[in-house]
Amino acid sequence: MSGSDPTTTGAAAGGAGIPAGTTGTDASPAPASAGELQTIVAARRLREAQSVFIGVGRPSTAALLARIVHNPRLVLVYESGTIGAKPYHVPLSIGDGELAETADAIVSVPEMFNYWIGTGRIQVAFLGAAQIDPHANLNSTVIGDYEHPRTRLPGAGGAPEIATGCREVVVIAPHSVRTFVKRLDFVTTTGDRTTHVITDLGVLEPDPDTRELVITQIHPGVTPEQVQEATGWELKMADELRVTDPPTEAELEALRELVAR
Amino acid sequence: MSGSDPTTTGAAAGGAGIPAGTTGTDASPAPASAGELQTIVAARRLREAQSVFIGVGRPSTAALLARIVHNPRLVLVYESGTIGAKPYHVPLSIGDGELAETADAIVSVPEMFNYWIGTGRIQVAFLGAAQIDPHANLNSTVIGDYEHPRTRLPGAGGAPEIATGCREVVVIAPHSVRTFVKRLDFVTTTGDRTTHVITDLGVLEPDPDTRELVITQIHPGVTPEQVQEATGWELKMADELRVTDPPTEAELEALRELVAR
Amino acid sequence: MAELCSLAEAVGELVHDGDSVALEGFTHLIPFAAGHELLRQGRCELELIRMTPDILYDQMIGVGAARKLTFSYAGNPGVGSLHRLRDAVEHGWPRPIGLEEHSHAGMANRYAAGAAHLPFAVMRGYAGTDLASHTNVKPIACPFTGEQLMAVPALRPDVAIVHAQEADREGNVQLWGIPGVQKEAVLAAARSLVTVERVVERLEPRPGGVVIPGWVIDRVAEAPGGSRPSYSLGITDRDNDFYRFWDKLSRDRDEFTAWMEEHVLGNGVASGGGPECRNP
Amino acid sequence: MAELCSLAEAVGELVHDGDSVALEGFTHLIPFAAGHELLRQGRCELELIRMTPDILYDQMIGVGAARKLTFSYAGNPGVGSLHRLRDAVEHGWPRPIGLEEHSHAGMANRYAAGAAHLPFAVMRGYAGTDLASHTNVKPIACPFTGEQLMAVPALRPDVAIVHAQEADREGNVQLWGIPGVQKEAVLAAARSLVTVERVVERLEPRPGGVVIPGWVIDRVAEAPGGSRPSYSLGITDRDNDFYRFWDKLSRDRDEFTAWMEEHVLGNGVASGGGPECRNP
Repeated sequence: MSGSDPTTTGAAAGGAGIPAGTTGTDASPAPASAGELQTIVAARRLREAQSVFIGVGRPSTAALLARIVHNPRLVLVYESGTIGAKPYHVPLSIGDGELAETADAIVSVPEMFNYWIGTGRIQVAFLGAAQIDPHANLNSTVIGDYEHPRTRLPGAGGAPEIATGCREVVVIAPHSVRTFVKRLDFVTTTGDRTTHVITDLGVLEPDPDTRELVITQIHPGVTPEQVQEATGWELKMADELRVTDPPTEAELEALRELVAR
Repeated sequence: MSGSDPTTTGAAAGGAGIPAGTTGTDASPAPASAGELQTIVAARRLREAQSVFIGVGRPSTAALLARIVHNPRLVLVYESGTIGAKPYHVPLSIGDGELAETADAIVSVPEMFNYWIGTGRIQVAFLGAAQIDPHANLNSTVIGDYEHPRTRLPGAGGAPEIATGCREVVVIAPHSVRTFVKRLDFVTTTGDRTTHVITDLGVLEPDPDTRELVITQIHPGVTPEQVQEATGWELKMADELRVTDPPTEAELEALRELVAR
Repeated sequence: MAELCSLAEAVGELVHDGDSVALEGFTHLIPFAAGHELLRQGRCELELIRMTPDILYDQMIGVGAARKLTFSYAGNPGVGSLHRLRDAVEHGWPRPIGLEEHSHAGMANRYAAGAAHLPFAVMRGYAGTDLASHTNVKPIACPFTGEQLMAVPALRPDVAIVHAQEADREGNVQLWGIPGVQKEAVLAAARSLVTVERVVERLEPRPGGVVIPGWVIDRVAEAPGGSRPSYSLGITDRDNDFYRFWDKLSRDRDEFTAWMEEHVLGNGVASGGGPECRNP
Repeated sequence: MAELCSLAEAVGELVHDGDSVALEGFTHLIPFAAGHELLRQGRCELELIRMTPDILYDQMIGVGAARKLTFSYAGNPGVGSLHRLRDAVEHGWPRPIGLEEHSHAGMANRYAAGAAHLPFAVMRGYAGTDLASHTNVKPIACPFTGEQLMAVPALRPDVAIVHAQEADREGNVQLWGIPGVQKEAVLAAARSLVTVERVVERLEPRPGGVVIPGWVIDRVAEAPGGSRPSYSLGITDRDNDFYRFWDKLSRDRDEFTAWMEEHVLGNGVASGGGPECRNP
């Protein structure tokens, strides 16, 4: 559960949202929502991955989608101790029975963190957060003062050690000034290993030198101005701002079929 | 294996030895050998015990005998990770298949030492050694100088932490000046928790104040002089030196039946 | 040696006001029935300990039974916030609650150290976070390499309560599926209670089975359905609808109070298993 | 991702002269076939690591393949001494050997720290013994309670080799029965080889089954009977007679050498499984 964004965990795959990107043929289904596109873009990041650490919600949906469309050998690891889970349904919790029943191995939680997460064995981690700052540090603890919080969030969960233990971190977060803030109210998780931040508007990557997030890719139909407006600091743009490849029919159909299961 | 005396492990239950103690009836079988008596006396120490940690050889035989004659609920724990093993045969090694097949639970070796042995959960530990000193410290590492040993012994095994982790330690050792030495060549294991040393001649217990071993009990037919002669230091005798109850028919029969299996 | 007795007896004998109590369970096998029994017996001033406090702790905190929560992730898994916990933390209703929070890795290592009866554990973690300055951890250097790591203090709850699928008549317990930190919690605690779906003549070894011998458990109590709306793999299913229902119901103090009175606290009806505990 | 290949290929690719190699197995599942293959390929100057070196290491040390032994109990389980090891330590034959010795608890914690990629582990142990001053451990104080404990350095072998009952074609491995420290050894090592009794289409989950996923293993090689005279629970039995036979044979240098030449080193005959390896 810590591996997921508390603000997205309710909606398994994005559900409603502004349409963004289409498959462009007459026979095509309804255009992808922004949430669907975000999930599809996240799944693409797992094309070459050997293993991924995921929480519930969009990360889980993206990883399942990747197994269907791109990478059937992808190993899914959940902090509940299930290694190599192959759930047919998108799980509601990270401890659903289907994860245990389909896993290659199940280990205790201490073993999961000590032998598996902390050691760099897992290649990619998907994380969410309530707040993210320009260096991809994350807050999932409190909004406001720690002692007298305006909003008490669920807390760290596995995130701090997932973010330092897995080889690369991909953050999946909704793009808004509420989430993309200049200064975190609380640093729950550091952004040192973050390689991509995938939002419903585009993709950010850290500058190799400064480690500050740069928008490198925007989704079809999104403007750079929209992205800046949804970001709580002056966002750096890549020299060559790519446009996200629109979802293929295969991706969109597989995603919708997956969510409908 | 660390829990057993390397000098006794070859003989499962004592085998040959001077006769000592009889059951005293005409119909009785051959009188108990000193080794058999030692095993029987060790088994009696487990009458009230809930759990015992054992190595192979005489300790294992004694614990199995105790389960048959005195204490069917006694929990046997071996360092191989088998908890609640109920072997029918006296095992040759601490990792025999029968231990795994009859155990209530099997755990990894790290778990065995960290969660079970180190915590005082196991009530009694049976240990052996090549040398024992007046404070029940044990040597199972080397005879002679460490760098240039006269005899290289197997080493510590689990003994150091078994001796500090279990609630009480019972040492089972052959009584001879080779074993009962004034000064150890190497302190492998400390004697702080030792409550009894059971030999083929009698039983020693630490003085409550000085912690020095005192002979408190001798086996039938053994003289105090014999005990002193077999001990490498001036041995203190208890004011009231008890004589070991001779083996009952039930004990001796059960032991012989067990060893013959 | 574990004594088999009723849930009411077990809770009555083992748990005292003011105790630190770990009702563990990692999504799977959450001991709802035992937690509800604790509330019915009016236990209060508790320090509640759990890696993943969820609806059960939301209920216990919502009725004011807890003085403190020690945890690493307090959410309604897959759904959202724990509204009763938030109300206690944000507005002190029905009473303020102290928080001690860690990461999952920290809590897991704290339990493991507790199970080993060691005073602390060493890990790589908390580095660069604000957690380190808001909780009880201390830097420690490797005496061999000089590397800076983090020490976390052992967890040694007064009482651990976990749920499992089966026990035999000697009190040996077997659980399977996601094992969480339940074994560690039992071994770390001064006293322990395991509630089980059923008592069987003999534990049949199973794939993934984790056996906790009866001689390290204080009480075993039969509580069929005792993990609902969580689940006991192979016996009951997770009631995902209830988790979603709770998100709505628990937003309102009065609705929460009325629901608890009717379904948990009133007239001693066993909860967790019965239809009372389900989404109406 | 584990690559399935022959034992000879696996050993040839993974093990180099001078490596630290842990051929683990706690009485059960000792990788005899792999150790013999290592000797046939002439690997030398090895640091051999194992909690319980037994006959296999006695053989490897007896032919002079090891420069160092890191261990906690070096005996012939249930029988007595390792005569080849003693000859090497006491008389330097066929070459002197360095020793680094620990207690079992120390070695187990060293492996666990290695599997967690931590530089050290903390334990209560070695106190009052002469071991502490003859090996590599350091006192460490609990930063919370001040209690003095012992730190042991992590074990990170160059290569871990273990034996298991089964693997599937993806290289996922399952072993059952006494699990020892095999999982820790594989996870602690830079490279790893698992030999298995058989390759199956699909791993059937079993009681007590420990699964090591193929993606953390480098090579898997089929070696039926590869743990003999040790055993693979459910498939082969422990050859206790051979352990007793070894006690006699290994006392004499010439008899040992002739036996090794005939049964292990000569003409590439796979040992461990065949009748060659049994008490004649």
